[in-house]
Amino acid sequence: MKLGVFLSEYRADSTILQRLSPEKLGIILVGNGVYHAAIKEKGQSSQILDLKANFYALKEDLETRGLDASKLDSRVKPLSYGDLVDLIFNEYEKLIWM
Amino acid sequence: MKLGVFLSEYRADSTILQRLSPEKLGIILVGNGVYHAAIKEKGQSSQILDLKANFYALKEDLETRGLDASKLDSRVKPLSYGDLVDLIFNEYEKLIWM
Amino acid sequence: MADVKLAFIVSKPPYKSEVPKLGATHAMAYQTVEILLEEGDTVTPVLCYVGDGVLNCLKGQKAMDIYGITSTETHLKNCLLVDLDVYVCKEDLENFGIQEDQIVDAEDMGAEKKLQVVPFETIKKTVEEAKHVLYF
Amino acid sequence: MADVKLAFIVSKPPYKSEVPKLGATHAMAYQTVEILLEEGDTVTPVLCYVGDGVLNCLKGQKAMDIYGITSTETHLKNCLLVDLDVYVCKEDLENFGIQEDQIVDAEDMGAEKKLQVVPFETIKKTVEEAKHVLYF
Amino acid sequence: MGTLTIGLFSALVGSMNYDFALKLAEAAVDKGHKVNLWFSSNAAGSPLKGQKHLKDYSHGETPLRKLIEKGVEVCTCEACSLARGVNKTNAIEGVQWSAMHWYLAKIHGSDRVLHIGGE
Amino acid sequence: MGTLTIGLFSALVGSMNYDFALKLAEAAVDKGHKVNLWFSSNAAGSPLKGQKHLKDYSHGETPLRKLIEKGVEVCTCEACSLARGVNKTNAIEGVQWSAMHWYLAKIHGSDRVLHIGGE
Repeated sequence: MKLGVFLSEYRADSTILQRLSPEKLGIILVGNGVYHAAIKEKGQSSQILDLKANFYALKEDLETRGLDASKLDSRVKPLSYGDLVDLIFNEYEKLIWM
Repeated sequence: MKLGVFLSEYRADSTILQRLSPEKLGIILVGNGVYHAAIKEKGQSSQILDLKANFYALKEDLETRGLDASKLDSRVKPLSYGDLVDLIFNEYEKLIWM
Repeated sequence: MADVKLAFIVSKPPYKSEVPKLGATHAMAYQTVEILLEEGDTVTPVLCYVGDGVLNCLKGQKAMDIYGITSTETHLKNCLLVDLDVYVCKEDLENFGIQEDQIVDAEDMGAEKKLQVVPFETIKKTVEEAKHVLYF
Repeated sequence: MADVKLAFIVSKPPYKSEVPKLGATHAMAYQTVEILLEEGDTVTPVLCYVGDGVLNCLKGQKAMDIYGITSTETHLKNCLLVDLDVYVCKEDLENFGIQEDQIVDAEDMGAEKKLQVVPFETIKKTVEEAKHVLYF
Repeated sequence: MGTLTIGLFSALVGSMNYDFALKLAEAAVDKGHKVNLWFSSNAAGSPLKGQKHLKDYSHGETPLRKLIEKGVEVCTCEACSLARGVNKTNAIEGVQWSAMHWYLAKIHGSDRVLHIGGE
Repeated sequence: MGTLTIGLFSALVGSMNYDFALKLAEAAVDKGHKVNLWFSSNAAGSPLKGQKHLKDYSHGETPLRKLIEKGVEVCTCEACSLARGVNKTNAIEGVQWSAMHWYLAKIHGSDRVLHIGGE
């Protein structure tokens, strides 16, 4: 299963993702989910980034929040709305918004 | 400080309450906050109930959710909307909804 | 002519948000969708309660008496009456110590169908077999 | 003739909810409240950012360019321009590794007032001294 | 008898915070207290009149009109309502229209304030 | 080129999920895809016409009309809208009115479905 997950919150319960353990998992950080890509707490990156997945963060939502798209955690790839459309149609068959 | 806190969610970050540590703290469980009074996880009561506080749960919101107001954790006192009005005016000076 | 399988996953407790209720009502709509589809096309949703979502399934909800709105329990009964498959995650029920006799049934309305308490593995398989997932 | 002190506590990050923004705009309204009060009566809010709420204070927010809506940064600048006391919790900024030069100022608009980075103890005292608390 | 001001930020339908606020206001008025009710954020969409009372949904119009009759002062944030398409011509009669300072002024004269800021 | 159906449950103003959904719909249409947009829950309050465009608030009416012009099919849950006081006479023209099966029927014919159930 190729599952694309939109994570739109900073404090979200994402245990369902480990439980579903899809073969291919893409985590697309949007809305306040983008803090996972750009903010550390006590020097530690978000645990979300430890999941076995491809990570993306919406540039527009980073910039809205004063976060620098060029200074993300190295595991996260910034993308635009246009890139997101291609990602949805080309890489992932099922989508979840959480 | 006499602080009355309305807790309306089941998964809420309530660390602010420990940080504020008021002399008198009342925690009024309303909405989905009432699960703290009636539901255990892995046999354990909610950690909220370990705070040094007086606990109340709104009967109407318990019954709405199929929870039995007569089977609450012994630390929690069920009350009605009418009781709540008296509590607000007589027991607590400042109110927080979270 | 095709059947499209959908997984509806409800993960939030009832009432604090309209969303869990709408999981049930949107799934129920499968019953009338044929009027908008080509001959022979169908949609088959499976409604799955996981995590805190299993709290939707407690019986005895008095939302109508108290707040004048249809309870989530009534929506679940209606799901059973229209023969929808409704799964409730066994492990999550156990986590809350909820027994099977505490969850909604529609026996009083003459439904034979029941909520099906299933291991998460079954819900995972439902998601894998579905063409689309709707996460409530 | 009385002054009523209010503590506005913003604990949520910006944009995922309108609520944190409304903390700033409601606090700012103290400036015009006298038209509705008796002579000599005043309201004095202190706007406090704690927990994830300190993320509201990051500068460089491009909400207007991208989504066409006023940024939380702009609202904060307006608060400083109307001489409101705005506290940002020191411990919570440190938790996120946010430096003082990364938080909003209104120097470009000629404001002398700045966001005040204070220990939580100061915010606690603000809550204790306030007559009412508004938790956003 | 005291004065309670409730600030409500939640939408008419959804979280049931709206139902809570209206029930609390009624309980307080019935005990002889004075109640003020301020709508901002998504609650500012709720003064729209002509709400159809369907049993699957929380309903605001009827209880709100009843509260106003009982002397509860209800006011909506004008800008918040206008942005949502609600204006004086399509709104429930008796709801007041003002800016955020109305809320602060009512708070000034209140014994208790319950600010329901959740969405 | 594919078909994307977006189900949107969030209010016009607040979470910015609404802004996200409209921007994603536009980006998909501009790349030649077919897009369907379903409003339920608090999004069903958003077809109300006459929204004043104030810069402090998310605005839906203008971008929504533009999407409809570009061929996006937009439909609101009739019961959800009526409960909120929005009906065919005060709604934005071009928005369709139907029951929840509209959404399921569109999903049947879609390559991708993004169900934005958050509030």
